Amino acid sequence: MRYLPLTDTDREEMLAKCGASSIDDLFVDVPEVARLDGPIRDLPMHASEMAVERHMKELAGKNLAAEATPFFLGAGAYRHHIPASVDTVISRGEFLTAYTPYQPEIAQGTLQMLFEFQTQVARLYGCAVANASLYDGSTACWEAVAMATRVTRRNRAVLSGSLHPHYAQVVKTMAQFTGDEIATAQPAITPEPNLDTLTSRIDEDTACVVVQYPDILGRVCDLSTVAEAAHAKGALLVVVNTEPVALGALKSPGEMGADIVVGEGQALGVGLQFGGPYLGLFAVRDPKHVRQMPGRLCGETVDAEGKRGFVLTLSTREQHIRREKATSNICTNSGLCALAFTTHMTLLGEKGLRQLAAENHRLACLAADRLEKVPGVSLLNHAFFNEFTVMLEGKPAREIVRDLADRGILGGVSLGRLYPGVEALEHALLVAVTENTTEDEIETLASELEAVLTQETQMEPAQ
Amino acid sequence: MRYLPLTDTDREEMLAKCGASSIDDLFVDVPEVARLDGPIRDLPMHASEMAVERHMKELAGKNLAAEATPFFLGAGAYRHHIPASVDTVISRGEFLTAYTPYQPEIAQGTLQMLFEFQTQVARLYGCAVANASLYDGSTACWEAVAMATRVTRRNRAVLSGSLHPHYAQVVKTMAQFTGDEIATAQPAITPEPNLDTLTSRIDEDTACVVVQYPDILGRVCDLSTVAEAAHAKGALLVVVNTEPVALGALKSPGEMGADIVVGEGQALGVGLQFGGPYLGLFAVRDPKHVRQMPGRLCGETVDAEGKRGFVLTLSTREQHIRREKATSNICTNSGLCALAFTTHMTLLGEKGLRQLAAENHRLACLAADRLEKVPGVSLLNHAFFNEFTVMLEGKPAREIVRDLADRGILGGVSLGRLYPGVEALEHALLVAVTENTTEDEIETLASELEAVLTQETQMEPAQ
Amino acid sequence: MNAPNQSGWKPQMEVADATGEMVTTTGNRALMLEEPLIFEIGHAETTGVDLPEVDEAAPSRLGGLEREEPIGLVGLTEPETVRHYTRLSRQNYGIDLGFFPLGSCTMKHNPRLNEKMARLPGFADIHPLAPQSSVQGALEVIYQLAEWLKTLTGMPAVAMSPKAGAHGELCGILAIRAALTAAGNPREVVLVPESAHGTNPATAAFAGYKVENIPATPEGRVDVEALKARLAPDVAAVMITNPNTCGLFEKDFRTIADAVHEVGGYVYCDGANFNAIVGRVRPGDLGVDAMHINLHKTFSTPHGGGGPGSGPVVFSEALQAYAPLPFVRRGEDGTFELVEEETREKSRGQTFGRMTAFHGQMGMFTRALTYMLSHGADGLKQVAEDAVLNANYILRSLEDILHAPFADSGPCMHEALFGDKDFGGGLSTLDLAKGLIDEGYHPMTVYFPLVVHGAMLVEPTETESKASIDQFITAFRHVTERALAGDEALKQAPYFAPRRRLDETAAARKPKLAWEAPAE
Amino acid sequence: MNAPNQSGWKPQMEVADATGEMVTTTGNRALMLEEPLIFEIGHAETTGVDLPEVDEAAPSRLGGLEREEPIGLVGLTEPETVRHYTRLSRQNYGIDLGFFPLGSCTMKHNPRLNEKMARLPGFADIHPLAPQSSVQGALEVIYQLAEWLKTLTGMPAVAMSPKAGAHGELCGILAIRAALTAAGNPREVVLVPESAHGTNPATAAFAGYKVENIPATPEGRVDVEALKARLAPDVAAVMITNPNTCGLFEKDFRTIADAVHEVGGYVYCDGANFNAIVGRVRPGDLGVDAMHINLHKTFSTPHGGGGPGSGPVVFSEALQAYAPLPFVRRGEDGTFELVEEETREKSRGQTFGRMTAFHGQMGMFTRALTYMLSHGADGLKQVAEDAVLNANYILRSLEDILHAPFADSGPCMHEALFGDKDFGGGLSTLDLAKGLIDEGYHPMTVYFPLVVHGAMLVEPTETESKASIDQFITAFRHVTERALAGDEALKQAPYFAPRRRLDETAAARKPKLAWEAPAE
Ligand SMILES: Cc1ncc(COP(=O)(O)O)c(C=O)c1O
Ligand SMILES: Cc1ncc(COP(=O)(O)O)c(C=O)c1O
Repeated sequence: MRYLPLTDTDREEMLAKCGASSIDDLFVDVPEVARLDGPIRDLPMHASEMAVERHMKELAGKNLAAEATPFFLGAGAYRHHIPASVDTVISRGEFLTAYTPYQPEIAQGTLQMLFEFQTQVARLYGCAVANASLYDGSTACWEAVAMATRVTRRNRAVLSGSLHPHYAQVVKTMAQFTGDEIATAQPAITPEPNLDTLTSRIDEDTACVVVQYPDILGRVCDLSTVAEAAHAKGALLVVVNTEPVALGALKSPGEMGADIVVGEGQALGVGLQFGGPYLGLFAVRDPKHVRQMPGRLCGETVDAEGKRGFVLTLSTREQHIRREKATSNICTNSGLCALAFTTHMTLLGEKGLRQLAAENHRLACLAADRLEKVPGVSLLNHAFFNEFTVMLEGKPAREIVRDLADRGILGGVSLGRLYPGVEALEHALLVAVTENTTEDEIETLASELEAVLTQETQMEPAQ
Repeated sequence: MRYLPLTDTDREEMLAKCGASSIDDLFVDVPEVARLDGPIRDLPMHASEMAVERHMKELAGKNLAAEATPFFLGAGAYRHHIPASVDTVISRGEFLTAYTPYQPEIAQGTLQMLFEFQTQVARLYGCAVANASLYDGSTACWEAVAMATRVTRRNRAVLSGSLHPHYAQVVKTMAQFTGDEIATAQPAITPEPNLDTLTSRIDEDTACVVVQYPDILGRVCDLSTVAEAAHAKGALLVVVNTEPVALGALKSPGEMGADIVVGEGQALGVGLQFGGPYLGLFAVRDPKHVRQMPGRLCGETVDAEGKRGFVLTLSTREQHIRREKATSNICTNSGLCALAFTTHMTLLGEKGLRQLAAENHRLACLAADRLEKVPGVSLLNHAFFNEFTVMLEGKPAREIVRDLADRGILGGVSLGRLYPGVEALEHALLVAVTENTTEDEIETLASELEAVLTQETQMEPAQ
Repeated sequence: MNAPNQSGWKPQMEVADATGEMVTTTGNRALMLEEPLIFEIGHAETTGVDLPEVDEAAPSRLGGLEREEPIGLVGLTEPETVRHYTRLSRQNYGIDLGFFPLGSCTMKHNPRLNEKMARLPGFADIHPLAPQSSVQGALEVIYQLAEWLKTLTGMPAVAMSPKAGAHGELCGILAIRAALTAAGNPREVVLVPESAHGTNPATAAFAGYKVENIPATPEGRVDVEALKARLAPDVAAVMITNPNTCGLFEKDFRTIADAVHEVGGYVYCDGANFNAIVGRVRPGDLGVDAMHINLHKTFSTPHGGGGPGSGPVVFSEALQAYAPLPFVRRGEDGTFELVEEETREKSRGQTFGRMTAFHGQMGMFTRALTYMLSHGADGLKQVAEDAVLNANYILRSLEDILHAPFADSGPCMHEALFGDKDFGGGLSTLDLAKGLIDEGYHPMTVYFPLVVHGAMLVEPTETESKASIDQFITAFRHVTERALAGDEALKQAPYFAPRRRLDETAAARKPKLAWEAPAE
Repeated sequence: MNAPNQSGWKPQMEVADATGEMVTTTGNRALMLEEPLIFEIGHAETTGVDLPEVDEAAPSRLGGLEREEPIGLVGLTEPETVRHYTRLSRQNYGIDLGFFPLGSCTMKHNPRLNEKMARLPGFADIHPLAPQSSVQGALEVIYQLAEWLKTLTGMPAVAMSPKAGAHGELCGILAIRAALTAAGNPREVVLVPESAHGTNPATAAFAGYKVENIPATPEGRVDVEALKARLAPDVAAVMITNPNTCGLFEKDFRTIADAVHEVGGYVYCDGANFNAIVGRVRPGDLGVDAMHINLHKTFSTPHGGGGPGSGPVVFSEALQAYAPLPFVRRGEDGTFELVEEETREKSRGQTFGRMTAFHGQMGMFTRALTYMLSHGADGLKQVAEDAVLNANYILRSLEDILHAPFADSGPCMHEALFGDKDFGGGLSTLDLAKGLIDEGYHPMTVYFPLVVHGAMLVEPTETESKASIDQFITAFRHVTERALAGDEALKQAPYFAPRRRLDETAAARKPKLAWEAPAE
């Protein structure tokens, strides 16, 4: 076994040292009922690297990689170009095979990286403090709601209808057990989100109002009024962002008065990976809320010789110290994804991020204009960043998406898949465009979409 | 420019420090005639990583990767499975971006690795000492001849007819300028190499006789008699090996009396890479010849505190000290390929190497037996390791190879390509089999070969 | 900003080395290199990418929300970036460097084939919402891995989406709560041993339960009688770690499980220590209702300095129906289907909901499946046996000089537990740990579990050679002797690490959690 | 062999640290780790691969040549292997760690995109003798790179197969010799400046020529008058490095070239220093007949601890026909053809032969082409300018305290040359170099070129930031002051490296070039 260094002689010598005559002697405490004689049946035996590689490549070969096709999917996961050096960095054994930095004297690499990461995230979000990462955007969203209930001692959260439905699902799932009350709504198919209906739902029992920016339909609008409305009622504004690149062009949530800003960091450094591992970002605008934050925090300090160094700090918030009184039960977070994110962000810098955002927006505008020209297609958004919603005549968007896939094009996300059973959204298609998208691919999408829309309806095999 | 850290402000400040008003002031010594005004014309301007990656992937896409097809090519380059951890090791920045270990105190990593490499190569070849690598097998072959002439003070080398033709070419090319005389011959298409004719060519002026083992036709035979014949005439025996894996099953050249053993190390750790970079191996059986060896040597010593350490040694043989009197003009060698080789060899170990060799031989025997059953195909070799020669009826082998390629099979190397214009070899096909070859692929080759041989001859497009 | 840097950081910093001698002007010590923060060497104008200049005139449809203020980010070119992170990495300890016996964390070797497979575009470059027909291979990976986990645990169902162990715990407790609620009463209490990992009580509390401690016996196991005595209709579940955090197998697990079931409660098993029994014992045979598996422990997906992890949860018949969405089903025609809200009606009608966006840690799934295929049923059994053998070898090689509270409780499982009894000169577990750092080791887990004074939890895993463990034992004995002898010097350790002991109190007193440009 | 290891190597080794204090029992110093030889920890029976057991009964067709004796190899499992080489790597200095101003070696950053592209199966997993129809993309890479090299140098032809610079030199001289031979007389002498790199005279001698030195002027350039005086019909060629190894541009290169051509000789230019002028000057405009280009310098293919390199050679009209095989030609139909012996008749009828098996360093070609496409014509020009600017900045920042023999010869090119004049206390260039190691730097090239006493050749390259260079200057000044002051401590440097100064004399006196098991 290529991964197991003990030789049979080693095993004999070591068993002897343990006063055991066979390995079974070390498992005596396992009750009879639970002992297995040989290796578990119905499972294959060990295999060579060559054989395993063949098997895995065969499975990988059954997937249509984004790089191999015109690609317009978004809805909370975006495909950006990741510089080659990012993988060089996260592949360094000292980062890859380290644990949570519990021994800071030999974990300064991870700790300084996290300190830089926290600073980048805080600045991107327009906040004072960011933590060292959570699992992903959706769980970060729930942690924000939970934190808001702790801060305000209220237990009602108002979710905007245009919050990513998976995120809303996660919040509702958690809340049903904590007894928190979650007020949700369906997204209204309007060119601009209707903030008045949202603010009107805020009352004296409201701990927080949760708004996505840009929202699930790709719409962007100024949230200052929501912040004011929330603050007026003593509630917090939680802003959710699923596309960090957008904040290289758009005003930050912090600037608009958000109290807690959470989001998905996958777009930078991490990649698509079929949905995980991703990167939960979590920041607060006001430092006074720091002690209510979930997750790890890295802080600056000095060592016995007065040299600057970094440590995990404020651990009294955490489960390993506070146990049932912890601000969250999270332990392992998304360390390596944070490293990928911060490395990519360092390569971009202020200049690169703004250029990247501009290029994304330029191509998205191009795509929106072009698709609008397709008969049967109308653009919903007034404003957007790199993702927008188009309404399709005729067949439901979910079938159109399948038709396009059959033509080797991943043309977008049908809102019908995200909102099963919601009539109003059946014909809405969410189209995302990044720097990875070529103008040719936009043209291809437009023409193929036209072809699909005009071909007479026919039943498609179930997805 | 993502690779150029200087900012414009930096440049201004630095030019000032140099008392230069513009960068041109620093190029004043370039004569007018040779000054270019702007960037060189007819070349593209700088491009983003994304754009360059697209371009290169397009080029890569125009090649048929071995992993994607039944593959039977050898003739001096063999496709073995390379464990994933080999790439992890050679990608370590401290190895990848280091230079030749001129400052041993901060190059112990490279130096100890080389010491281990030299030991592995020496033992594999059955020799006392191996050097720290040369460019590749063919140049190592010439260095061996040159060394033999220095040792024996004779200038005639006898090359076996079944030495790889590229190797023979390289030796002849070099010799035509050094005034050394190279006696060559064509390979005789016989089940076994005729050693008598070879030994009969050795005389009192012969510095060395050069034999390949296994030879270009995949044949193996005991070279002890050649060693004796050579030694009897005061000549050295140089044995060339192009498949190190073979020595996990076959007696070593050293055991058979070879004085200098050279070879190609590509088969372990390095991969195919369309022919380069490869790894030249060079070893001598008798330590007394060490001071006549070409290339770098790593040796053990101690530091000022008595700790064991390693350094480059016996440099007085080398160009940077000896200049025109050096044993070779080589400077940069194949360091990183040596690291890949030694890492792979460490993963194999004595046990793994022997298993690997056995598996190669098992599959090769299988293939030989199967191909012999194909009408119009006859096996030449009596003995072989993982490569053998088959004679094909009808069309020349070169056309058969193309026909097979058109069917998506890389069926072997036609000796006609290696020996243009040699009638006798026109119908010989060299077939290599490794652990990477599946029994299905062998079956495919057999059946497709049968199909090709039986289909009536038709003109093929020139290769 | 084009100043050499934004902070006035000076590239040189006179610093003496550990022994106060041999000053270098850079603060570097040969290959032990200092590295400033990116904000001290980067510029707002510098970038490591080549993208088109921003065209201010270009049409904008941002709804007038252009970001005008500087964001406050800095960039580095690629050469500076690679060097910055490489230098930082060299201030880190990882499994690749040496022995990393961090108890309860299973720091085993991370096979490089797994990394290679996870990077295949067919896995790394596919979108979670891509049409299912275009990602059949990915769904098959999830399906195959799920089958492995069910077979290895002897449980009928598994939820793949939890993102780490603690998330898995939540998933399990939520399923239990859902089942109890469906039965009419969620109940109030979850029983947790004192020795439990912090995530257990934190999870139970997060799920709205009151946490009560289960006492332990002197031999380091759950006090079955005390537990039985407490069992009542208000008890929703017990959360027990098995093998437990004292490194012992809970002999009476089955008895406990039966008792809990008798009062209508459920048994949650913390599977963080599954590595000790994988391939040898199926938790399903012990009466477990729900158990999370840390793929980043037992199945070797890399820890990455704190994550990502992956914490699938296996379920018993009783809880199966309440498992969260999504999950993968194989159709009659052999195609794979992702069951989401959209298709929920098809099954898991009573699902308690969704743990996360999308479908879980795919990148970890590919690695874990590669690991399982490489080891096979026989290899995994060997994994458990070698892990347990290594731990017992360490226990028996140190018990003569180091207090081993449960050494007489029979063989340990995959970790050996010690305490700091008899240390001289006011030295503590922390001092011993720092002494090990100088010797070239990552210390074991310290001060956990809480039930042992100055606890030291040593988990060697199966991927260490005997030579490696022998050297560790020699070093550990050496430092232990210094600790017993009250060697003052140990108080100052580590001496050779990139940093001496760091002031954690100062860090917490006035937290500096983000970089700020020093005032001019 | 199943003994813990074959050598009785003990895992612990009591060693004091640099200052003689703070002994660790392992010899490790926290992250600075000791590592034994594989032969001291490996076993003949251990392997890191899973292959079928050898079936002794299997049919063998090895002609009775089975290898019976033990080979003497040892194996390690993957965890041990990864750790062994990772620990060794940490005893190395590389560009990724810090500034590496090794003169004449152009240690610039190695872009990671290049590594990624070279690993694409379409490039890495193709056979050199595959049917040409199946490797058109590979042939196109060679063709495109050749076009870039010809355009950048302004030369009509290029030989791609040479494996490194020295191999390229040989290729160039052989072409010259072939041309002269064809013209009736190969001639006897090659003229080489004293300042030339050792490979130049070695190459000329290897090609059967007598080597004569060309004297240099006090300002560090070729003495044109002396050279002209020596030119005669027996001179086959001159080999001149430009920019030269003193870091200066040979102003009169064109004049020299004309003079050499007048007597029927050829001009070989050592292009190792092309980085200083790439994109700004075309050697073709200077009268060069042949020049090698180190792709592993100017075009950033990694040095890898000593190679591999790649040394294509560009040729003038006069030599074109003698270039070696093989080469790539583009057909009318746009397909690419590899011209080998087989097809030689088609052209290069007078080729002098073949430098190597197969077609050269493909793995380096893909990297170099990626590098060129990334930089483009504008980027390459900037490369030369920044490299030259950095070098001059260093020259002008140090000339006040360090002897700079050619500081008055005008601006330097891409490297700055210093000497050890005025060092106190018998200290030398070597001591200063070792002092720099403690400061965290790889020293510059020392004692080359030979024309300057205690030469120190500093080549920063363009991929260093000003902050990086400023810190280096500070450190360099600091150590220089110590050297001038005759600081005794410098004689013992380095103090913090994995090893103190190594005894090279002992190593050469009785060479130990392979490991041997210690006698029992
Ligand atoms: C016993 C135990 N339970 C639960 C956990 C939590 O797992 P995770 O860190 O993956 O959330 C851990 C991990 O440290 C653990 O050791
Ligand atoms: C001036 C000069 N010429 C020639 C060479 C030889 O090049 P290579 O090492 O690639 O053989 C070098 C490399 O060190 C050099 O610096």
